[in-house]
Amino acid sequence: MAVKSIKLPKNHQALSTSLIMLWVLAACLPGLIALTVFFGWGTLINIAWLCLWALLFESLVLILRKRSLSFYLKDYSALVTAVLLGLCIPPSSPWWLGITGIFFAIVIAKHLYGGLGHNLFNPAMVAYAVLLIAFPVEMTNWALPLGVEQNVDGFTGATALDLFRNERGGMLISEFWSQSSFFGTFSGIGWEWVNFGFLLGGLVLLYKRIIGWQIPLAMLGSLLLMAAIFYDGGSSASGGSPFMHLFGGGTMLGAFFIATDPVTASTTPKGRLIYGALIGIVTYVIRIWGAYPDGIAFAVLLGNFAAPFIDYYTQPKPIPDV
Amino acid sequence: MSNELRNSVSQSAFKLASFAACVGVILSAVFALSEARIAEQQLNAQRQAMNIIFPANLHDNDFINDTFKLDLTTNDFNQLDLLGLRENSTAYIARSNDQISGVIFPAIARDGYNGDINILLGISSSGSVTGVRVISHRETPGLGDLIDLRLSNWILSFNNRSLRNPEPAAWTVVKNGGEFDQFTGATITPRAVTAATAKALQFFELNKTVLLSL
Amino acid sequence: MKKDLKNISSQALWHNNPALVQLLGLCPLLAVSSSVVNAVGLALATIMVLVCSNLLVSLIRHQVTDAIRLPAFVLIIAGFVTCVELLLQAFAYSLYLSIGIFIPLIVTNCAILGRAVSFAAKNTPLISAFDGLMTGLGFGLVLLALGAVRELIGTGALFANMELLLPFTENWELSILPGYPGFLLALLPPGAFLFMGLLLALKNLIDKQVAEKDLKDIESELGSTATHTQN
Amino acid sequence: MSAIIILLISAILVNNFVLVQFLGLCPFMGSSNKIETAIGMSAATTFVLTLASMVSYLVYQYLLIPLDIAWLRTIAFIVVIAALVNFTEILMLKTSPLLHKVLGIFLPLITTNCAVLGVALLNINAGNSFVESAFYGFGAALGFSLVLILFAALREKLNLADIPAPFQGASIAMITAALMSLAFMGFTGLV
Repeated sequence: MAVKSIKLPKNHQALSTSLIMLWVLAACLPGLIALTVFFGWGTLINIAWLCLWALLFESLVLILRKRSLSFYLKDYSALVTAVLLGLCIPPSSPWWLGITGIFFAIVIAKHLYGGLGHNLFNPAMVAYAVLLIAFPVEMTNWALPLGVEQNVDGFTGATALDLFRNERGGMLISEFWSQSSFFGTFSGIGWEWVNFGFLLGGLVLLYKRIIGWQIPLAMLGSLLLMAAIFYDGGSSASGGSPFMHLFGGGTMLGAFFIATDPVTASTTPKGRLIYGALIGIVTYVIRIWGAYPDGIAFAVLLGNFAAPFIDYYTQPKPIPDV
Repeated sequence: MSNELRNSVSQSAFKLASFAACVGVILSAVFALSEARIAEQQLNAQRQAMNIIFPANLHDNDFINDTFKLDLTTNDFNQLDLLGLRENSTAYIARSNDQISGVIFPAIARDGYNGDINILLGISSSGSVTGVRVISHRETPGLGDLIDLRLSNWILSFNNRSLRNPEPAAWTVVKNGGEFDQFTGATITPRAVTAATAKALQFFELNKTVLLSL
Repeated sequence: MKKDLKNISSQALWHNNPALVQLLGLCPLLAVSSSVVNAVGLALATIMVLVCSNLLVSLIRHQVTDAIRLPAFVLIIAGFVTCVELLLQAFAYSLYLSIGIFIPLIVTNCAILGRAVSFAAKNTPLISAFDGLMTGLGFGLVLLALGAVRELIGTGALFANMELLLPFTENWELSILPGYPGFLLALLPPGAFLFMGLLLALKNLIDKQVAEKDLKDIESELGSTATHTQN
Repeated sequence: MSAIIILLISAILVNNFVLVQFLGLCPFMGSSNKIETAIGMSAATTFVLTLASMVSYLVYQYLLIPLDIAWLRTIAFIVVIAALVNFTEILMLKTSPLLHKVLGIFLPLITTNCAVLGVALLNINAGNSFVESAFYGFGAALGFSLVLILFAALREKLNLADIPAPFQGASIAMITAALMSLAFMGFTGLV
């Protein structure tokens, strides 16, 4: 039953799908600008490189499946996937990293399931998780943010969340904060503004009604709640401050651009709240207790995994006639 | 009818039991034939692992049978907590010409990225490391697991080191001003193993007289 | 007779392959296929159990009544598995350490019980043993293929540590792709599922190619299923 | 107490039986086509797995060890499991015919579920106590159930997808399991 209510934009409204995708791309701009300002041109180069390969792989699959190239390429969904992945991988990543990632996104996660509208898992996040597991060294090697001198504390490339997880030892939060030159006012230097940019873009998408409010609200809310519960004033055993979690790592990008993907998210209103909350909680759990510094990608994949089940039990009654 | 049924049931049961007995007999025969060899193989594997930690040219005894207990409940040793052990463990003595040439004992680095890292190390009577091996760990694949000799030679960098070589301040990873390499992308794991090795050396130093007169 | 043997072989190795078609024994297949040496070790163990159990089941097939069929067969299989376990410990201890827990699990490999019930219980000993051999080979070849692909893509090399199994293969390790950064995912659980999925697809593809010979037919068929789902 | 919770988290998420340890794959592929079937299978498996975990511990500690025949454990466990499944079926038929009607068809399948034998062996390898064994078995079953039921829901969605011909059927199910396993890798290091 649940499945029937999923929108299959491709079949019904090709034009507006492409328009939606263009809006999503536009909404990425503030965050992208912040990334470029703080971490250099790497992200832009990544995005261009990934877009090229995304179109190549997409065309290749379409040709193999004897589908119309122009019809499917026009919906820009491959470009959105490429841009989202480009925003997630480190600016200085080697050339083959992006190709491997976009291959998993476009070919495995999307087209093996029949293309846009059918994929069960968010392609960009599948690619990110594959890369993180297969190439953890390359994937955790970030460029230094603007304003942090090379070798200040001997760290040549880790994100603030990384440092928080790895280098804190038993310090009080305030102690660690003031000691590390990687932290700004309320989160990692640069990351505050990157997240702010994505928040801005997300609000535009909300305003244009391209995404619903339930998923971002539930996800950010549950993350905030978890962070608040385990912050306990910043003792040596606590997790990071709620602000650090909201404005650190990929939180805002995940909440507004990734978790809201209409194809892989839950489709019922109540289901979306549960789905968002699940992602927020799992993100926090992985960030604080797991082995990987940022849990957004895994949390979204687990959300995707649970979405059909959530839909199954949150179907509004009466069930519409099929 | 019921008689017949009972007959067939008892017949089946009898047949099954005789099958079981046959299987049992055959298996017992195979077991009897292989038992000695299995025990030998197990000992060999253990010996081989320990010979890597404590090279054969430094000892001439069979340390599998030359052991002592690291008992957490007694005060046999000074500062046994330096080893980070969670339960009573066995340690081994290496002898050369009936003189103790070193000891082999387990230790745990409790501050690994994902919890405990169990190591086994050999220390010669002069107080230098003869070898360290990671027995089990849960570090992140591709990052922290390079402490495993199968994946990198890093763990060999402790060979022939001692408490004064390098100086105590340098007994950590390069990133923290020490002498031992960290891995790209991972500091915690190598730092934890380095610290555990240094602490094990301290433990040896503190208990040298006891350990060398066992 | 000859035709029978040929039929058994082609069924077991391809058309009705226990791993690729019946999807039996997936647990050890996926768990142990991270390298060629593990794959070969488990394949040999499985073949040995299959041949022996098929032979014995066939020998005693007239004594076994319906009532005790399953328990008797399970007993026989478990017995041989224990034998293999003991022998492996005695003669290839380091291999035993690396594929350890999956040896006892051969007992629950449904392919073995399946062959005992559906074939060996109805056929003469020799042909049953042959069936066991072929079924085991069919399973083993899939295991080997998966192991080789995962080891090659995961590490860029093949046949590492073969000496664990056969002492004379000390220097068999082949670096196929020097300087390859390694693709850790292939060695981890997701990689096992992924490459198994791709292997299944490859078999489907080959079957289709063989059946239709004509690529065009396949594509038009693809097109029709696509419109079918859209409606 | 916290040790038990860690054991449960480990069995359910970090070392999930199906997605990480590859145990119980046959029923996972076989009975995940409908959510109702998956739930029935989960309930039956949870029951048998927990019970088998406890009984095999007792058999090992109080029968095999004293008799010095630990090497016969594979045979002993498979016999215990088969007997247990049989016994459960009879008991269910006597006490609750309804339950038997719902779960009965799954019970015979469980004998050849390698997760049951697997949990018995893993308990022994890990040196778990009786209580730990019981909880480990229960946790493993919960992990199996969680993944089975979620996968069943996913599969209903999959049935409507326009999957390329060679990948239809078992192939795409495997690839989906790969992506699920990928998601579960995120739990690495939790305990």
